[in-house]
Parts: sequence; C-alpha cells; structure tokens
Amino acid sequence: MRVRVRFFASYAEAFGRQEMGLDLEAGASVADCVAAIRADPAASRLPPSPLVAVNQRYARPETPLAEGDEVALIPPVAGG
Amino acid sequence: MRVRVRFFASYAEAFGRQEMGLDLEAGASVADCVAAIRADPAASRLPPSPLVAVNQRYARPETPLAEGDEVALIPPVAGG
Amino acid sequence: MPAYLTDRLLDPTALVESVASPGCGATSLFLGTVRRAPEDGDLEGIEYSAYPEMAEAEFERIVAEARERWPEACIALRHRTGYIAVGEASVAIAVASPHRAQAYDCSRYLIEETKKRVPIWKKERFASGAAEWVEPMHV
Amino acid sequence: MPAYLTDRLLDPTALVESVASPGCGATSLFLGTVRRAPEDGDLEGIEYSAYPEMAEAEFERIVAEARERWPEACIALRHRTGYIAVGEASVAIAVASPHRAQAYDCSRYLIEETKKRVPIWKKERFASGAAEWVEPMHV
Repeated sequence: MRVRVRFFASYAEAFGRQEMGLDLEAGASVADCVAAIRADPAASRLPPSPLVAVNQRYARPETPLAEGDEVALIPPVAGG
Repeated sequence: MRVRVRFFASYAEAFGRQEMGLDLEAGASVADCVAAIRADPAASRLPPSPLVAVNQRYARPETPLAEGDEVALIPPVAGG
Repeated sequence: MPAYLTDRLLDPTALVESVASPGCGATSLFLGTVRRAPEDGDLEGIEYSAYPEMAEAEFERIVAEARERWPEACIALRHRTGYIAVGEASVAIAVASPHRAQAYDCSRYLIEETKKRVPIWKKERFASGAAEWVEPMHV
Repeated sequence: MPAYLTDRLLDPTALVESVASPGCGATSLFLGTVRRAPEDGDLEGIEYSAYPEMAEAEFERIVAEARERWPEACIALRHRTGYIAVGEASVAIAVASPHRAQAYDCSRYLIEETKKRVPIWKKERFASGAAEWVEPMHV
C-alpha cells in the first residue's frame, strides 16, 4: 500500500522536501513507516521516537496504516 | 476633638447626607465614633460592625482617632 | 498612573498597548462587564459610585502588592464610575510579563483584591424605573 | 469558526467583541507576543509555520474539550503564521463567560494545550541574517 509522508519545519529542511510517497507492506504500522523513512540519510536528523500524526491526528507507533493515509512527521511543536 | 464623617452609597441615602462633623472626646476610637454616629435614627441601617476607613485606609474598631481625621463608613463593597 | 477611576469607555487595545514592551511575551487582559442574567429581568445597566480618594489609594496599595509578588509585571487597571449599560465594561486590567503564568496570576490577584477591597458600589437600574443597591454576601 | 490560523494582525478589541454577550460578565483576553529577552541578542522577529490542516483540526479538538469543561464559555482563538516582528502578537485567545473563574481557567487551558499540541513551529530571525529553529525542551 502507498502512503503520503509529509515533512514540516526543521524536518522539511533536513529532508530537502515537504512530502514523498512511500510503499509499505499491507498491515504496516506507524513504526514500520518511520523505519522505512530512516532509509533516507537525512533521517539522522530525526529523534529516536519522532512524533507522528496520521490523517491530522497524533498516532502511536503501533497504529496500523491504510492505503492513502497521510503520515506526518511532527518536529517538537513550538506554537503560541 | 472634631472629625469629619463621610457616608457613601446606601449609607449616604439612609443618612440623607454625604458627610457631617462630629465632636468626640480626646482619645476616642473608631468604635467610639461609630457609637456616636448611632445616635442618629438613620443608623438603624448600619450592620452591627460596619466597615470603617480612617484617612482612606481600612481601620479596626480600636484604632484611635485624631483631630481632623476623615472617618468613612464603608458599605459592603461591590466593585468590579 | 497604573490604576485609576475613569468615567470614559474602556478601550481594550489601548490598554494592552500601554503595558507592552519587547521583553514581555505574554499579556492578559481582563474585562468585567455589566451582565444581565436570566434572573435579572429588565436590568438595563448599573450606576457605579466610589469613594474616589480611597479607591485610588487602595488601587495603589493593591498594585504595589502585585508588583512585590510579580516584579516583572507591567500593570494597567481602570475602573469606570457612573452609569454603565449592560454589555459595557466596568473594569479592565491589563498585565504584561515575560512569561504567561505571571500575567494570568497577577491579573487574577488584581481583580480579586479589587472586588474585595476597593470602595466602589453598584446600583442596578431597571427598565421599569426601579433601582436597587447590590449587596454582596461577603460582608 | 472559533479557532483558526491567520496571516493578519490580531485585533484585541475585535476579538473581545466577538465573544461578548449580555449574559457574560467576564472576558479574558490572552495575547502571546514575540519577545526579545536580553539573551536573544539582535532577534528581530519569528517566522511561524504550521501544518495547517492538522493545526486547525487540533484547535477544534482543544476547543471542544474546553467547551465540555466550561459549557458557558464563548471562545475565539487566533494564531498567526508567517513573519511576526518582536512586540507583535502571534496568538490571541478571548474567552467570555458568566463569571470570571471560568474565563481565566478556560483561557489558561486553551493556551497550555495549544503550546503542547498544535503543530506550529518557530524560526528566529536575527538582524545579522542568522536564522534558528526554536527547539522546545518538552520533546
């Protein structure tokens, strides 16, 4: 299945892009998706357990993904 | 000695005036002053221990007064 | 003067600007407005009166206490007197400080002490022509 | 909509008016402004960026939680994005409620949750041309 991965702020700078498509095995979890993203050398910028949102909502590492999901890597937030 | 007594809000309405002069014995306290004010029939409107300010500051019943002091009877405050 | 009585409309933006400075990252503005609750019937507004000399002296004491507890806070406090219609503000308190906890806590302190201590009184005015002194319970 | 992102200047008076109603006697307005502390050197401003779809979804969730805790509160929340100069407001939260405790507590809840959860990021811009991401400690 294919998911859309989005990068923001310092992560977008580190990865040199704002999004990418990623092919994962059926039944893959958020943790599997993050592991796949780590194949990119730019991923050294990521903390051990980056915050992840799936479809605009914070998700846990074990959350299962579905075809077409939007997976966002969320740098430490600093609003306000 | 003579003090100036001031009335405000509901007390001013009850006493029908905003101030009066009052002669007290030397060494009189706030409590003595309130007792003297109670000679006025309108004083039935006063609670048992009305709030009193002397020279724009809250004062206790035992506070001694001096010639020329401004003694104010303060109805329950309701600012804000 | 950081705190005083006024007979003018209170202006939120002007008050916020009056306490701003580059070192302050948080501003809290509190507005107390004349309210008509369902049980208030045809209340139209409130007439505020004060013992002005003492009210301003008490404001000064309250602001001095607040500054001792929150030395970095910039404070502006205004209390209207005279007739104030339902929906209009009777009191406005602006506090700016480097961080937000100070601004919230200092603002809360100022309004609580104002309500407890400052010699100001309210007379409710109703459309019927009736008028009633507000007698708080915390006597 | 009670809460959204905007690239416009935040207007305190307009925000306060947007939550007013005759039954509300208390309004709390919180403004978070871009601050230059002594240790910030020649900081000129901050560039705010967001994950807009999620930021607005998260704002909606936060406002829904606040309404559950303070059902009588009227809420308006605005967060600016883009470049914001020192002294200008980045976030504004207005809460009106019948009584003041609700207004203060609800406002505080909204700003604390916003800072913890809403996907917004800051890049500091210095007069020297330098730029730095703000990395909060609560990762």
